[in-house]
Order: sequence, then C-alpha cells, then structure tokens
Amino acid sequence: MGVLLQTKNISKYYGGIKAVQNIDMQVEEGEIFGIIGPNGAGKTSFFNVCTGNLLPNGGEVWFNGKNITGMRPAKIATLGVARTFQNIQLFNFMTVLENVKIGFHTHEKTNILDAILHTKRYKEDERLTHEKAVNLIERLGLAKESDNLAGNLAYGVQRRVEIARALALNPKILLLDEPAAGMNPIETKELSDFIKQLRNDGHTIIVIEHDMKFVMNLCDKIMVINFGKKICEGGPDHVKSDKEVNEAYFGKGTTF
Amino acid sequence: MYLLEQLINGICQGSIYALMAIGYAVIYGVVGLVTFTYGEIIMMGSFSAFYYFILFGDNLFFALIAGFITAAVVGIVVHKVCYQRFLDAPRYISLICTIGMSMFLKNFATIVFGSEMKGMPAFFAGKFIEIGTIRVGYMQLLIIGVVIALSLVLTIYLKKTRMGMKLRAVSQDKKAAALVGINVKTTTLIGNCIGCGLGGVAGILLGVYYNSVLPTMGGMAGLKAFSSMVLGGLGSISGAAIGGVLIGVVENLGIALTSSGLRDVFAFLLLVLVLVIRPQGLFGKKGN
Amino acid sequence: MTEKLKTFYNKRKTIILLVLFAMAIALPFLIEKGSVMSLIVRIMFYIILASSLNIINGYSGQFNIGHAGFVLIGSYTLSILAQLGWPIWVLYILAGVVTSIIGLIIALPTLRLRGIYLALVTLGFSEILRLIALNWTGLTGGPMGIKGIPAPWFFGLRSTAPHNYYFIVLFFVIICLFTSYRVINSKVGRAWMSIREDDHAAMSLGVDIRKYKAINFMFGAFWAGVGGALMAPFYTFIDSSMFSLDEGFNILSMVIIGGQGTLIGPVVGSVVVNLTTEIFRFADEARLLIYAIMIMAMMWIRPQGLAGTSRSVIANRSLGKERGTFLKKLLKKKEVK
Amino acid sequence: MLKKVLVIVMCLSLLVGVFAACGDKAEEPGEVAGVIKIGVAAPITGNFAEYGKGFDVATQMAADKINAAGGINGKTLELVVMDSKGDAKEATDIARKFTEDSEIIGVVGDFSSTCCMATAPIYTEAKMVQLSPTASHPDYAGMSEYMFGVMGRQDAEGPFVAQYLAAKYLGAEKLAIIYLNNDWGVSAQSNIVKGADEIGLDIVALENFVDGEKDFTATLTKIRQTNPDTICLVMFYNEVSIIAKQIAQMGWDDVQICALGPGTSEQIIELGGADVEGIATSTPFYVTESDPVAWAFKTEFESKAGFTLNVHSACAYDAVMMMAKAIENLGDNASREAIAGELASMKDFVGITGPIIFTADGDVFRKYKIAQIEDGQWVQKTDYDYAD
Repeated sequence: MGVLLQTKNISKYYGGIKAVQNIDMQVEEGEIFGIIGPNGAGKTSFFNVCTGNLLPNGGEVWFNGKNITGMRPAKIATLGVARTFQNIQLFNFMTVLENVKIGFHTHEKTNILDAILHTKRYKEDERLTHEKAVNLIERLGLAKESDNLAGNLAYGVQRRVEIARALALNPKILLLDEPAAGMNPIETKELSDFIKQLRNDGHTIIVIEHDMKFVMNLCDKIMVINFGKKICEGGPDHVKSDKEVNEAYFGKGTTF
Repeated sequence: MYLLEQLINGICQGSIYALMAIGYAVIYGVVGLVTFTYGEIIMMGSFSAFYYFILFGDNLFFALIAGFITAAVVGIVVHKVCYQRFLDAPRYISLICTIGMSMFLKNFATIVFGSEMKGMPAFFAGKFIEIGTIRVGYMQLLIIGVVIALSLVLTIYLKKTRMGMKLRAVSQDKKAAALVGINVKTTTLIGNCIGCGLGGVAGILLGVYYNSVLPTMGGMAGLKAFSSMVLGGLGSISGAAIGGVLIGVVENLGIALTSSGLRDVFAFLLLVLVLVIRPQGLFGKKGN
Repeated sequence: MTEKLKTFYNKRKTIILLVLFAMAIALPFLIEKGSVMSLIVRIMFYIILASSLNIINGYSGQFNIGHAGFVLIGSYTLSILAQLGWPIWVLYILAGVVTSIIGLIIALPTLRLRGIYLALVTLGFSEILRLIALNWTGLTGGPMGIKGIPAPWFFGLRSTAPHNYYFIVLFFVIICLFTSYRVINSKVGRAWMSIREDDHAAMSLGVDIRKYKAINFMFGAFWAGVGGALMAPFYTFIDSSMFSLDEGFNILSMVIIGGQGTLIGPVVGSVVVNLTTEIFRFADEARLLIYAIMIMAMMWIRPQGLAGTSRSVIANRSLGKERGTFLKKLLKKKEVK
Repeated sequence: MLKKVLVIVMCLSLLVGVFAACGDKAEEPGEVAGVIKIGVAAPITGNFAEYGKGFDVATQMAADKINAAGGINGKTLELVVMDSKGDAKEATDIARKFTEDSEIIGVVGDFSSTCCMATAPIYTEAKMVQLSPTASHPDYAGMSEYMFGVMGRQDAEGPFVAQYLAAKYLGAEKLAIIYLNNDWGVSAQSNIVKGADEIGLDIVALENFVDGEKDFTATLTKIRQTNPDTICLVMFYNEVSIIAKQIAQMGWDDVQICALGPGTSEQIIELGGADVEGIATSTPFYVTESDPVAWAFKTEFESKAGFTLNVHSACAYDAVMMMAKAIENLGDNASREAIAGELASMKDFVGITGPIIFTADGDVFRKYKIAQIEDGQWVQKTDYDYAD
C-alpha cells in the first residue's frame, strides 16, 4: 500500500487571511481519511487546493507519484481524482442519468464528427456509457429516479447522485466535502455504510466533516485543522484523546 | 502639440461619455441588471429639455431638473416593466425586455416627437478659454465640471447618507439587505430612478452640446455608456467616469493617427483588449 | 401541454418527421405567390441563424449578443469568393469554415470571460467587423457593398426565385437541425450542458471547459456563417448596413421568444417573429411599436419562450449570479427539513 | 390559467393574421376599372424614418394633386405604400409583393441604394420600373433598363462642386473634404476629387465618418493641420450644422465652407444659427417665392409633414409626378414594360427639382445652382448656366 495523495507544506492566503498554512498530509491507498475542524478552519480551501480549484500560495500536491500542483481541475480529474461539493453542485436541469453520464466524460472518445456521423466510435461510446451509467445508478439504488431532473430530488438522494457522478470517473481517490451535512441520523448511518462499501470496492476516500461522531466511526485516519493549521493527525482514538483538539472543538476544560 | 490638442479633444468628448456612464453605473450597481434602454432614457431626457425650452424659455438649470424628473419617471416605468419582476430570474430575460423597451421608446419618440433632427438653444455661445491654440468652450467646461461634481457627490451620497448606505447594501447583496430590514423593492426602484435621472441630465447636455436631438440618438449613446462602465469596472462610479474619458481619448488619438471612420473600432478594440487582459475592468474588484 | 406534445412526438417520431418533411417538400408547389415564398425563405434563414445562436447561448450558457458579426463573415466570404468565380456550393461550406475559424479566434482570448463581459466583447467584435467591412473598400466594396452575387446552379436552374432557392435553404436547415440534434445528444453536447449548468462541477468531472467552450463557439459560428452565406445569393446584394447590432438583437429575440436551450425553440421563434412583423404591416409606423410590446409581453407571460420548458429557463445562468427560482425552491426545501 | 388563455389568444390572433395577410392578396387579378396603382416602398420605421416620412407625405401629395386635376386619363391614381424599414430583406419581400400584384403598374422607391440594389433583379424579372427618388449608387440605375434614379448621379455634381462652387465661386486653392461613408458619399467624394484633379485644385485632406457621428472635433483638428482654405462637406443637413458649429467653436474663422448634399435645407439655418452663415452649396433646385408652384408645394408639405422640405422628399414628389405623366402619355397602352420605355424617352418633364431627363442608364444628369446663406437666409447666387 503506497501513498496515493500527498501534500507538502501547502499554504493558501486570501489577502492577509491565512486560510491554510503549511499543511502536510499523506493519504494511503485504500484508507478512509477524515479531515475535521470547526467551521472556517480552512478545510474546504485545502480541499480545493488538492483538486486544483485553487492555486496554493506555497507547497506542492503529489498524486500517485506525480506533481499535480497548478494543474487544471479537469486535468487532475482525468488522472483519477473525483470530488463532491459542500453545497451539492448537480446539473439541476438534467436528469439523473444525464448527470451520471457526464461523469463518464473522460472515458468517452467521441469527437464532434463522430457525433454527427454516428461512427462506430460514437455508437460504442454511447452504448458503453449508457450501460455503465445504468449499472452505476442501480448499484447506488437510484434506479427509480433515473429519469427525474436532478434538481427535483430530495436532499439525501441528491448527495447520492453527486457521489454516483463522481464514481463514474472511476477515480483512484474520492474526495467528499461534508457528505453528511443536512442529513438525518438514519440517512447519515446509511451514508456511512455506503462509504465503507466503497472502500471495500477499492476506492480511497477523503471525507471532510465537522460531525465528529460520523468521522470517528468511519475513518481510519483523521487530520484536524484549526485556523488553517494542522493541529493533530492519527487514528480516531488518538484524535479523541488529543488535548488541543478538544480545546479547539469544545473550548477549554471539556473532554470527550 | 498636435497630439496634445487631440488629447484635449479626447478628454472633452470623453467627459460626455463619462457623464452618460455615471448614470449607467448607478443603475447597474443597484439593480444589478444590464439594460439596453439607457440610451433611450438619454433620448427622453433630451426631448424633455427640448420641449421645456419651447414652453418655458431658455433656462438650462431648470431644464436639467425637468430632464432629471422626466427621465426618472420613465425610469419608474422601465423598472416596473423590465426589472422588478425579473430581479431573481436569469438575467437574459430582463435584458430582452429592455431591448423591447428600447425599441418601444425609440418608435414612440419617432411617432410622437417626429423623426427629424431638432436643435437646442445655445448656451455660453462663443465663450471659451484658450489653452495654447486650443479653445475649450464653456459648455465643455460645464460638462467636465458636472462629471467631476457628480462623481464626488454620488460617492459621498453613497458613503455617508442613510439612503446611500441602503443603496450600497442592496447593490452588494439583495438577500442580505432584505434580512437586515431594507426594503429591497423600493431601494432598487430609487436607485434606478437616480441612475435614469442622471441619464436624462446627460441627455440634455449631450443635446445642447451637439445641438441635436433625435429619436435615434440613444443607440450609440447607450452603447458608449455601457462600454465606459464595463471598462471602468462594474458598478464603480469614478471607474465609469474614468472609463468614459479613456474611451474618448483613445478614439480621438486613433482618429488623429488613422482615419475618422475608424472611431468606433478604436473604442471597441480598447474595450476588448482591456477585458481580455483584465476581465473585471480597470477599477473593478476581482471575483465579481 | 408541452409534456403531452412531447410524449406524442416520442411515440410517433418517424411518422411525424416524415410527414413534416413531405409537407416541407410540397410547400412550394402549394404556394403560388413568390412574396409568400420569399417570406418563408427569410424565415428559414433565421431558423439557421437563431439555431446557431441557440447552440452558443442556449446549450453552453455563454452569452453572445453580437451574432450579426458571424453572419457578416459568412456573407462576405461567399460574396467575395463568388466574385472570383469559386463554385457557390463549395462556398456555402467554406464560408461556414472561415466563420468558425474567426469564431475560434474570438473565443480563444475570451474563454475566461463570462456573462456580461463576454456579452460586451461579442458585441464589440460584431461592431468592429462591421466597421472593417465598411472601411476596407478594396476587399468588401466598403459602402458600395457587393452586387450581382450569383446564385448556384440547381438542377439546371440558376435562379434566385424563391421557389427554387427554397430547396437549397431547406437542405441546409435540415442539415443544421440534424447535426445540432446529433451533437447535442452526444458526449460533446452533454459537456456543453454541464458547463451551462455548473462549470465548477463540470471541471471536477474532467470536462475541459476551455476546449468545449471553444468547440461550442466554433460550431455555432459555423452555422451562422452558412446562414449568412445562404442569404447573399438570394438577395444578390450585400453591404455592411445589413449586419448592424440591431440585426444581432433581432436574432437574439427570436431565440429567446422561441425558447433557448431547446432545438425547436429557435424554429418557433423565427417563424413567430417574422410572421408578426409581417402581419402588423397594416399598422404602418406603429409596426415596431407593436413588436416591441409583444417582446415585453412575452417575457412577462412566458419567459422560457414559446417552445421552452422549465428546463431551458435556467439555460443562461452564467449571466446571473442568482440561481433564479430554482435556488428559491432549493432553499425552501432545506427549510422544510 | 390566465397565462394559458393569453398564450392561446396570442397564437390564434397570429393565425388569423396569417390568413388575413395571405387572404387579402388572393383576389382576382386584373385591372379594376378607373384605378391605377403605383407602389411606394419607403423606410417609414427604422433609422431612416425621417426620410421615409417625407416620402410618405410627398408621394401622397402628388397623388392628391393628380386626382384633384382629374386623375390620369380619367382614372384615379392610388398609392400602395409599404414600409421597408430600410432593411434589404424586407425590401425584397415588398418588391415581390408589388410585382405579384398585377394592378400595380410601377414602383416609386426605395430610399437607400442598399434596398434598391437588392430589389433590382426582382423588378427586372417582372419588367417593372423601380423609380427611386434618392438611390445614388453609381451602379444602381445601370443594373437594368427598368431601374431609374431621380436624384441625379454624382458624376455631374461632384465636378461642379470642385470646379465651379469651390474653385470658381469661392476661389479655393486648397480643399479639404469630409464625407459621409456610404455609397452616396463615396461616389460624390470621388467625383469631387476627379473634378479637382482636372483643374489642378489641391486636395489637402480627405476624411470620412460613419453615419450617426456627432463629434467632429478630432477630424477637424486633424484637417486644420493641413491648412485648407475651403472645406467641402459631403453630407446631409444635420451633420453640416453640427460641423459648422464645431468649426466656429474651434475659432477657426479663416476657412470657407461649402456643402454638397443638403441643398438649400432650411434646417441648416434653423439648427446652425449664426455658425452656418456664409456656407455655400450646390443645389439642383431652389424654391423661392418667385416660383409659385414650387412655393405652394413647399408650404403645403411643411404643414402636412411638420418639418421643412428636403431635397429627398421633393424628389419623391417628382418621381410620382413623372411616372404619372408617363402613364398618361401612354394612354391605353400603359403597361409595366411600356413605362420604362416612356420614362427613358421623356424629354420634357420639369418637376419641382428642375428638368429631369434620363441618360441611357436611367440616371439624371442635373444642372446645379449655387446658393449661399446670407443674414440667416438662403440666397441664390448663380443660375443653371453658371457652368456653361
């Protein structure tokens, strides 16, 4: 099991505000890695640097033995990094099936001429994409929503569609930004099981959350960020007992 | 020396663009929608002054007030028809609506006011100051003065007064403004009226300066105002003014060096270049 | 109502299309009057132009309001080369190719611009192109325009009579709609729509936004060029005044009145707009007044366009920061929870 | 619900309109006894509406006058006016409508050369005369034997302006030209240059502008560098008054202004006031009180149109009169085709704008007078024989 995603000394500033400061992170293949921290700690900024949506002010991001710092998000996605967004960014006016089909974008080889002439390549692509998309939708239990507009779905279902869309990329690593936000306990439990299932299927997963319980139950390894700095890293038990973490999260004097 | 002369010509002409752009900047800032009716607002202001002069005699100051009021009233109509309903909708809807409104006002003016060019009374005729061999007329000085005064007064108004504060709040975030108890509907309406009123004033000075009032005068005027504002940076009042002057200068220097027929080519080339290099405009904030 | 129509269409797709095609072929034999045919041909020009603009505005959510510039390139390319004796049939396509290259040249530096900025840049380019056409007398005839543009040979006929030219235009209308349909229902079309809906999400899925925006511009420009090229031999004379900004706005209103983001929308739009201006001819000087009122009424009653479904309302989101009614709905949903 | 009803009503009204539009033309072809129809195509809306309005009023006046005098050979003259918006595409549709309406025997219009040249092939195919009051593109009238232009080509006026107005009358030695960049302006300008070259008049500056321009200071500053003693303005009344004003404002008083295009437009004086004093112009016609027919026309036009008479409207009036005369001359032989021949061979027509005799192409070579503004009024300075 090698290191899949690694950041070296990453910093990101907005004007004078230091959103992320010198964060090192190593995510190994096959693990579920949690990033936690209070609101505004810089989790999402850090995430966006990893996926190329933001350029870091300093430091490097390595993925699968390749320096991906400064690459465009689309390129990084092609290498096998998929993500979801904190505030669900589905293609609202497209159906669930179409949403998932776009996930297969990087696997299709059709160009505009193929599309116009309906060449072999187009037909092959469309057939495969359709098959795979339908499979994926079934696997995620979304079959009956397949032809509904993504925007009309219930919140929890939208989360799942977003994950399905990301999975369509067949990514080596999947980054989930607050997947449990706005879910009720039952949905959260389902999600947790689902993520574990994904790991068993061979995906490496990074999860951002501020729901401690969710993370503690799910992750193999956890990194805690506060005010843009890494304050702790380790297994759930290690993090639970860390004094600094408890202070950051619950104020001084409280313990878990 | 020759280029200096052309530079001064450019500043004078640019000040007219600036005058028009200020009103546009207020409208865009507060309402947050692109409008293609602004040129016709300018035209309506111009016509209102034309009739004011006929009915009540040649008093420029009162004509400006009348023009401001007329344009603001037209602004209310435009607001009710083209903006209010579409504030939350995709912007192209109100944009098309303003194209329709512009067509309506232009044809309305052609039918009611007549299609031929009309003149304005002359003010400060034959009065000028001389800089070297160049004469700058009082009218030009008045326009430059009005531009500077308006930029200052508007900036102070927006920064210091209660209403100004509300306008700025609405321009930054309508939802947040509504949450803190600002009546967004009325505030955008007032902002639009102020912007349109300024457009009316610009129209009058434009009509008097060039001595021409036409139903079709709005098209190019509105376009130049729009371009000046975007060049300066969206919603920035002094930016819009500077953008206007800049376009004027570039156009006139372009004419000096090549041919007069290429005037608008220079204006739009400048615009395209600036936007390509600096998409937020010269003085706009990034991430807008 | 639209939903019912849609299911009806899907059920009997082949038959409906065949009937439509047969009607289109029969049309010139049923209509005797050249003036009516000429109006129909004009409508069909605008179907191509509006469809091409719809590709750009409706499908990838970019905002082009200077479409007349592309039409100009197409028209002039054909007219200039036709003067040199190039075969017209080849020139129809070549004009499209040249226009799409110009489209690429315009698109490349403006790929990172969005919404109002892109709108203004396209408008600026359109005006620049028109002024160049007006001033470059050696190439374009300048204000004198180009006259005597020949029509192509067509089954032994060389005539710009609308009854004959109709078939040429019909051919291109069908090809235009057909190719658009195929492209939209492919990887490329899905990528365009994903950009329109949410460019960040599209990026995260590996969609190369710049590339697909550029392709989108080129495809739209290609058909605008073909449309422009088709017009030149029919009117036999062109000059720069035919490609003013108003012309661009005109095409834009057709797209939006018809409903952007749908294939049929621009078709409906050009039919309705051209018929209306023709019908209100009796109103004399008030003609455009009525047209203007109609545009505004349309935006009040049916902002998604006559043929538009709610899907296309949002089609041009990049122009607005707000997510429109949809966001409201979303917010409400969250509150309920 | 309301929306649906509205949509349905809109669609229905559209459909009704379509049938109405198609239906009213489906009448039986053939001549209605006692009526002669002439088509008039003019830009009644759009950017040239100003001129279209003038066309509308002037042509109607001509028809009224003819009918008041008993019509054409006892038949009533009826005008079918259609709005082309100045758009070549609409103009061709109108042309097709006119040619298909067998009652319409000839057409007066359109205003712009763009429209006229786009419609020329259609009229030619139908062997129908298009008598344009104003189209002055040098190639227009030559496009076919059915195309005629009343305004007159610039081949004659250009050299006249250079050689007689500028050089002889004003004594110019260094001439600067500012011209409107359209087909008319360009051909006028090139003919002035040609005329100037013939007599060795020095052209020191040649500048153009796009229609709608209002600020000429940059152009004027540029021209002033070249020290011309005379500026020739090739444009219409609105720009002439604006330029005169800006020249005065620059304090440039050692330059003489002459103009080609506006004729003796009253609007120049109205708009320009003291600044236009001394402007000299060539004009094919000059309406004075000494010419009662023309003067009556002028007063009537102005009361009907609400603005002062311009040369375009006068030409439109003459165009209708001329076509009526051709039809009258032909008597019972009047047909579309015959009108062309009759117009081409007509040698004795004198209209408001002076005698009109077509060349082989179908153009008019006019003779010109020189008029100048003195004390806020146009004063005729030379008569038609100045160039002889």
